Amino acid sequence: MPFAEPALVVASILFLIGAVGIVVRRNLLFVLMSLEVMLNAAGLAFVAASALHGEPDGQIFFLFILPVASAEVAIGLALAVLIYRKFRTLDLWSIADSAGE
Amino acid sequence: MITLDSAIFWTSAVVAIISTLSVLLSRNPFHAVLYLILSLFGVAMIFYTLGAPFLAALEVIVYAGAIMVLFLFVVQMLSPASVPDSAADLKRPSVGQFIFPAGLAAVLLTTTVLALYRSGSLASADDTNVVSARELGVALFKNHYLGVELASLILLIGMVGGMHLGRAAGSPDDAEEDEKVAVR
Amino acid sequence: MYGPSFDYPALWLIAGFPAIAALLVFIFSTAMRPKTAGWVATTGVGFGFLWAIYCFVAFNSAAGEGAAYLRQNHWQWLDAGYIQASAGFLMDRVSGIFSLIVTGVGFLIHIFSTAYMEEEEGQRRYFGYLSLFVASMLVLVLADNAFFMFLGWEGVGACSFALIGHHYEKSENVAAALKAFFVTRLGDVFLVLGVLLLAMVATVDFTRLDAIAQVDLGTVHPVFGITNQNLLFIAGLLLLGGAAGKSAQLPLQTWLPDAMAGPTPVSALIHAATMVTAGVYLIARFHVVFALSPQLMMIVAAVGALTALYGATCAIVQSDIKRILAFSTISQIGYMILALGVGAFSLGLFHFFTHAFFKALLFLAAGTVIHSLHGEQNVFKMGGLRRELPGVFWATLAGAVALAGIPLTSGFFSKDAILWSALTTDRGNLVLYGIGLFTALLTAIYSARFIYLVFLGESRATHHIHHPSPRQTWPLYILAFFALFAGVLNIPGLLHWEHYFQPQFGEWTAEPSHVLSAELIAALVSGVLAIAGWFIGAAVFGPKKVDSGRIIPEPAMNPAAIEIETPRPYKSGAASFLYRAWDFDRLYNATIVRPYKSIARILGAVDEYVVNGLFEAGSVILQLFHGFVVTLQNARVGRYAAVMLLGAALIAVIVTFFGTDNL
Amino acid sequence: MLTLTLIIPLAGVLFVLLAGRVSANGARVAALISTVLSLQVSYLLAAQTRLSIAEIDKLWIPSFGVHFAIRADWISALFVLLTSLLTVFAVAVSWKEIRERVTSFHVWLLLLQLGVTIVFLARDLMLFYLGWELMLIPMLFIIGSWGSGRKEYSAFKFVLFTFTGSIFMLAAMFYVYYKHNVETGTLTFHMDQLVQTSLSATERWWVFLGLLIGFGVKAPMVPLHTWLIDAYPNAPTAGSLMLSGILSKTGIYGLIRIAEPFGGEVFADFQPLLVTLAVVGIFYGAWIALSQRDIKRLIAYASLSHVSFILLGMFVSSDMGFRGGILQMVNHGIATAALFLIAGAIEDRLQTREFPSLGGLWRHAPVMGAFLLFFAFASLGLPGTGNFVGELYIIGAALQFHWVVGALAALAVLFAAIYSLRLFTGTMHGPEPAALPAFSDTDNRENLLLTSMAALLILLGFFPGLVTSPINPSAPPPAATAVAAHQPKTTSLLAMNISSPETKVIAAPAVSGGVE
Amino acid sequence: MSTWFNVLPEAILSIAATLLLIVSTLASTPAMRDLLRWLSVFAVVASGVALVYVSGSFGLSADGWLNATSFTTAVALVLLSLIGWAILASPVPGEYAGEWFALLLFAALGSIILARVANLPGVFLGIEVLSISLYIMVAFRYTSRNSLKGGAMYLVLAGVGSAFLVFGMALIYAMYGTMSVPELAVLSRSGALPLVAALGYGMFLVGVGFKLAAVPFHMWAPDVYEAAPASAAGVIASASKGATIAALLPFAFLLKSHFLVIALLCGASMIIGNLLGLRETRVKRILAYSSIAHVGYILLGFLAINPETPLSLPANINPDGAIVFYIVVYGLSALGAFAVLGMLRGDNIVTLNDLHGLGRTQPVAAACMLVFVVSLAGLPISVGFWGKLYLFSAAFNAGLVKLAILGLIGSAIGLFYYLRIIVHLFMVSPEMNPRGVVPVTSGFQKSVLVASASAVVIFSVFPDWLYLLIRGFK
Repeated sequence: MPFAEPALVVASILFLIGAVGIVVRRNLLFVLMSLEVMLNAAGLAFVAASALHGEPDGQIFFLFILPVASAEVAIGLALAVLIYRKFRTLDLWSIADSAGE
Repeated sequence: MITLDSAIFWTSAVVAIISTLSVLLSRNPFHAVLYLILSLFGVAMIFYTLGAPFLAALEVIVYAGAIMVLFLFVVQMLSPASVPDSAADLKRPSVGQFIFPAGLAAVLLTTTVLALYRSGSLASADDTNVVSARELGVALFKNHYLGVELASLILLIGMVGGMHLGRAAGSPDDAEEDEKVAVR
Repeated sequence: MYGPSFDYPALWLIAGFPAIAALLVFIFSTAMRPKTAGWVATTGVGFGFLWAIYCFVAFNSAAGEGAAYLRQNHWQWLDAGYIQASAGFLMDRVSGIFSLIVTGVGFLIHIFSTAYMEEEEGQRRYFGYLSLFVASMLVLVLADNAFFMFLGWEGVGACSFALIGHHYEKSENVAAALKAFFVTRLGDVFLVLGVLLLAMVATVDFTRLDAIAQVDLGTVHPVFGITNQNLLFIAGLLLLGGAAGKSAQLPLQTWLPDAMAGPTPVSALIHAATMVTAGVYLIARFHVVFALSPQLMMIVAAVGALTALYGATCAIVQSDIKRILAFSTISQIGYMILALGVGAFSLGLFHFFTHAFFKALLFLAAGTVIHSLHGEQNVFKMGGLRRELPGVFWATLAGAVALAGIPLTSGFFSKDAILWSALTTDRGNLVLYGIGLFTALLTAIYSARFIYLVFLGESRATHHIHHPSPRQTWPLYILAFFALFAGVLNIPGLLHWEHYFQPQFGEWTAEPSHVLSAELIAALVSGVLAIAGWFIGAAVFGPKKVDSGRIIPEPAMNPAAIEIETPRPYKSGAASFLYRAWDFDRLYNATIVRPYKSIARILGAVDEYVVNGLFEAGSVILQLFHGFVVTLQNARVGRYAAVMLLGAALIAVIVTFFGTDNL
Repeated sequence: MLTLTLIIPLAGVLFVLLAGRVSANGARVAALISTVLSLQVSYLLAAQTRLSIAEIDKLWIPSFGVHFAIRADWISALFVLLTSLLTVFAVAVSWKEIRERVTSFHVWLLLLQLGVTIVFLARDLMLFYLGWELMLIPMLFIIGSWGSGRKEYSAFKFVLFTFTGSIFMLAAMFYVYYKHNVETGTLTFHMDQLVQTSLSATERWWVFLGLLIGFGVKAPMVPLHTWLIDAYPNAPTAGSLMLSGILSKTGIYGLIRIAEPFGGEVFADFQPLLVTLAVVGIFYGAWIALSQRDIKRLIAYASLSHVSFILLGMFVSSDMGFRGGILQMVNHGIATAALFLIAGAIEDRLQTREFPSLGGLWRHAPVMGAFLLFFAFASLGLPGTGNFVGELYIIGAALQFHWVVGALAALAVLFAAIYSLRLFTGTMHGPEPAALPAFSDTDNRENLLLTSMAALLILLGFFPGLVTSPINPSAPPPAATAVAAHQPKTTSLLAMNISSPETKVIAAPAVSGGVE
Repeated sequence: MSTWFNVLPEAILSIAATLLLIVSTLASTPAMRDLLRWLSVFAVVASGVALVYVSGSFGLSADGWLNATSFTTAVALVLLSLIGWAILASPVPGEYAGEWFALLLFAALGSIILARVANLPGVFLGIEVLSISLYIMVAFRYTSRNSLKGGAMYLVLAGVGSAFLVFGMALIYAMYGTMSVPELAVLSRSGALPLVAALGYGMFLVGVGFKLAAVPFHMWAPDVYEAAPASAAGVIASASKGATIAALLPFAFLLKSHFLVIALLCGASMIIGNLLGLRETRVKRILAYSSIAHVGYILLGFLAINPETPLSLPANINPDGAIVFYIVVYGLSALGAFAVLGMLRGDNIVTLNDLHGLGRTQPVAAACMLVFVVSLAGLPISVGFWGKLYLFSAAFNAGLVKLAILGLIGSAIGLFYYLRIIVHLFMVSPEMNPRGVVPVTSGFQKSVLVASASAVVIFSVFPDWLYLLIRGFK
């Protein structure tokens, strides 16, 4: 059953929701989550694409996305913790406006 | 005609989209994480309908199971509960903030949909053939060993990063940290 | 072969001696004692004089063998296209006379200066420029082509600038010097253009000027698209302009009265020997060009006559002793130009010859007077000097009568001959003659006025008298002698002078009628007129006519605007008008000087704010753009992501709607 | 000879750096030695080029076809000579004026000389361009670090203007290069090949325009001159000396040696515009100069006027004008240098350049006054100085071009008189300003410099042939055959045939004639 | 010999990096840390040798992941040498030097993969290896708030970028069902591009554009450059850009379909990049803006590539060669400039005022800076000028006159801020320096600087030598 194209549409919808989230949310945690959503949506797109062609390559690509996503999250969250320590907030705007050093 | 698969697909798609939206809109990180987990479940179901059961499992285990839990830990650690929901960064973004990005997103979406359906040149397999874990493994390790290596390296780098940045958690004293991490 | 030899001495030395002297003075100026400087300069000019005599004699002997000129051509100086000029010297009748006068009178003036300048500051500078002045004048008159002549021509201007501004501490002197230089420079512009035109059409080699007569007047000149005739006419006008500039003829005469700012001997040099006569020399030199076109001669004559009248009218009311003489110079030069204009070239030179003596004499005398009165220049504050300075008085009297043209003085012969030609040559006419006569009358009047106010009557002077040294008086006596008797060279009937110049001006001279009776009558008329004028002057300004109460203020010069700003010194407006030299200065200031300055200021502002502003504006615009693009850079992840999203959307739109296989 | 003119400055740089380690004076002496050496060399070079062209041509950057091609015909050699001469002057005037970071100053100065020399010698467009840009950085430093007033601003303005202009120039050069490559398939920047490129009229039009802008900025040609008004006054004396004396000449040199050959026939289309601009420039500069309060600004505008005069001579496209222009370039180089030297000396003594606080200096400094008077007369074109000859030629050529142009050019001489004497009387004449500090006359060093400059001007005034006679009548010379044709069979610059009068004296002809 | 062998260079780097991590725990004294530096340099050299060794011996290898033509080898070697230079020049007094060098090695690994990779996941993974190690390097000095700021920003935005990259790849894959670049090239050249693929490539370009910091994906550059340690910033500017370009080169076939898009990126970068720098007072940001502009120039060269012919390094005006040449030129200059800044101050923010009087207190460093800046500005006769000339003439030959003119205008604007750096370096007295900078430079770093500066000078006089050098890699 041809779910591939609808799946691609769904993927792009998720992807864009993630993008919008990154634009509009100020809290670092939320931004990271949106990032996850985007990567995940990209993965979904790949799986759908592989479903189109009925071969495993797309799914394999998803397997490559996974570690990337987790690595990014690991570093991102570590940064979040540090930033919270230094700035007492996760608000990216106020962080941006606050002085360096 | 509505088959079981299509029902599953559409419901899970709707679930995924709505829950992702509510991640975007929620004000409490806890809820956000939970919504995200929900949307991941939805995506996993879609994987299933797309004939990638193994990936569906991975999605649940790795994403929902590992990454999101990591999120939860951090959320708890930073305990934004102490922070009132009314904190500037947790407020739900106003509609005005949405207009511009949402507009752009709409543009992108329309172009994508146009591309997908106008050209219709996509070769769609009439029937989804399920890729078993075995085939996947074979393909992965036969053709893409380099990718696997790189992926593992990426995880290693991530680990290094986590460790390095995590060090800070230990030491309250910045001064001595400073010259430890000194680099120009 | 005629190299510089005993027979044909090196001409360049005539100018060379003064030049070398000047060079010595300049180079060792700091080492030299002022006195020494004076003597070095004087010696240089003296040698120049002797050498000039030697050369002149040598030339005459050659002329006896039928040669028209001596020429020594040293090297090719200018060599480009039609500008071909050698650095060469030429001695013929005209330049011979001129070089004699320049060196001779110059020598006397130098001697005079050694005494006159004794107490002054900056003697070295003074003498250096003085003999350089003489040297340049000699180059002017001895050059063998117009371009080389121009070297001397400009050198004269430069030295006059330095000398007029000798007392540079006072702004008005500086202003006067600048005025002299600029006005004459304007003339030089015309001269350059004229010379270039001539060079383009024919030649400016003085030995080949007859070639100008051979030019086919009918043909159209390729460059200018007008016939050679008109071209030569224009060239002549331009030359006249140059002459007017240097010789202080209308309308470029305004600089001369102010040139009084310099020390008096300088004025003597400028007026008698060197600078102002350059114009006369120029026209005499290029007589061919002028003689070719009657209209041109007419214009020249008119300029001369009018200037003569102008100078006389102004001189008659002046109060400053030197201004009187200055205006008289203008007037007398006018006579010379008139003479040239009516085609009596040799007579023009003759008047130059005589004038040189009596004018130098008068100026030096004036200098002595001023000197002895400690710088007093207002004739109404003098008087009765006859008792104090008898020698000076008699000498001055000689000069004055010569200037007035009292019969049997040199001035009489020269002036009368000019008037006669103005009447009888085919170029002359009654109007010119009339003007000349009237001017002669005025001349006599102000000469008398000069004598009476300065020397006769009771003393109105406040200072005690400072007696001149023999070095000041002897030159006066010598000059007085010539002033009285130089006329014999051209006694009507004998006319050595005119015959002497016959080969030079030859066919170009417009012959006056030589009916002796008529000529004698004319001479009688002018003589009587002169005497009458003298008596009128005596009657008006004679003893007990001028009370010390009625004193005319001396002109106060306003350095900012180079013009005479005086209250109306006389009750009659006309007199004041004449006193202010017909208000030429005001006219020029209003029409030329002030507009020029204001335009300069405006242009300056334009360059500052408009032209430069354009480029500044460019940078401002760039910075505006910068500000525009940089405002987005506010470290906010959300906004950055939004821009990325925008880019992505743009790309998507382009790809989708502008086609993919574009370009 | 040829390579030495380039090597000596380079070696000089190292020499100065080493000597600078010893002492400041060491650097000065080293710089002086190297400049005097290159003066000697370029003198010999010039003497040689009176007979034959010196040339070197090596492939330098094959991948671009950039040649190390330098050629010295008379004109190039002349300007190289002028360059090295003025560099000697520059070192000498900086002797006391430059007190800090002496070493680097002289290093930059020598680099500047190198760049200019390359420009005057290069026969390869890219090499020319490199030399052209090589002048930028040194000048930036010389103005920016040792200047006065708004020095950084001026330095910036200079560099940005020149660089922007040179971009147009480069674009034009590159286009020809490209076309030549398309035509012949060979990559070369060598002029002799590139001039043979066949370009359509419109192409030539654009190429010429690009080159014109590039060179016009440097010259400078009105209205591209505004950098000059800041750069000249605010540079140190040596800087303004080099700027006005040489760098402006590079622009003109480029116009006659590069722009005109490439412009070819389209030059005729530009000629009216260019002549107009030149005339406008003459009066513009002369007029504004009068309204200046700052003596150096006055000199700057005067220099603008003179440069426009030179350009006029170049643009009327006649042999006479060309000779006048070349001669005038030399004269202007020397005269303006001298004026800047004196102005710098005054500023150095009084710390001011404004007329209101100047005047009556002659009493204190008669010698300086005499020199200033001389050079003022020189700059107003008094006969006896080379300037007169140059201007006379140019006026004569302009008169042949069109009588109006000629008349205006002649009138400009009057204007020149006005501002020049304003400069002199404003400083030396008139009453002294209140509170004039002790003012010392020129010292021996300055006297020596000024005397030599004056001597040069007078020499050129009486023997202009020294400069002009070797110029090939077919001016401006197409590079290849430049100056190959001229006669003098001696290798001394002073080979004017100044013959004693005897040679010119011939037997007295008939009565009409005269004894010659 | 199995095609496994072709992975040797990457293998060497990754093993060396892992070893380094282990050894670094033992390295306690500065001396031993210097040992680590040399170890990593050795690793780089070794993998370079390996590269040369395996070059050309295989076509596509590692099952279509890598290829080893002489061109890719040359590019990879260029990138390696840049990072090797960074390792030599980066001053790491701190205790965690081992990690730093390890991260640099990982970055090197990512770069050479990008230089050699031949399929989509390879591109993705290479970019990730590179950028994840860069995140950590940017935030390495976690005690400074600035680093954290910049690190977080870089992480998030780079994540977005790679998300776009992947999504684009997904669409491409959905269209063609293959991930091998050569096959894609063949498929895409045949006829007009279907919309899906076009869109996919578009998003792919978004991701690449982000890594390149091409306008409009440039916003992050100034903040991140400023936050990062100078040497990290140098690597971001030089090696990571070069690697991304290298990854883009095989996609030259896009020029047929996406010319307009790339042209826009190029033009905008050249103009806006230079405009942004115009009045900036913080030096690192200035360099960031200049890097944006330089990406524009490089893209100009990329646009000039003829999609039909294979990549090569011929002698004359040729876009591919010009791009590689420029990567070297720009990389050298940028690394050098950042290295000077790195010596200048401990903290991140260096304003123009901090440069005051450097010309007198630290003539050597200042002179080097002068060389680098002049080369960046592309003033003759610097090697930067030659590089630009190569690029522009290539573009001109390809008929991109308008863009070339735009580039000229851009560089004219750019000259302004480069000049400002020079002026502040040399023409202001040390007293004017607000923070009284006394630069701390070890003799070693100084010598490295001088070496690279003199390299720049030499290549400026004889640009062909650099060319021969690059082509010599085979």
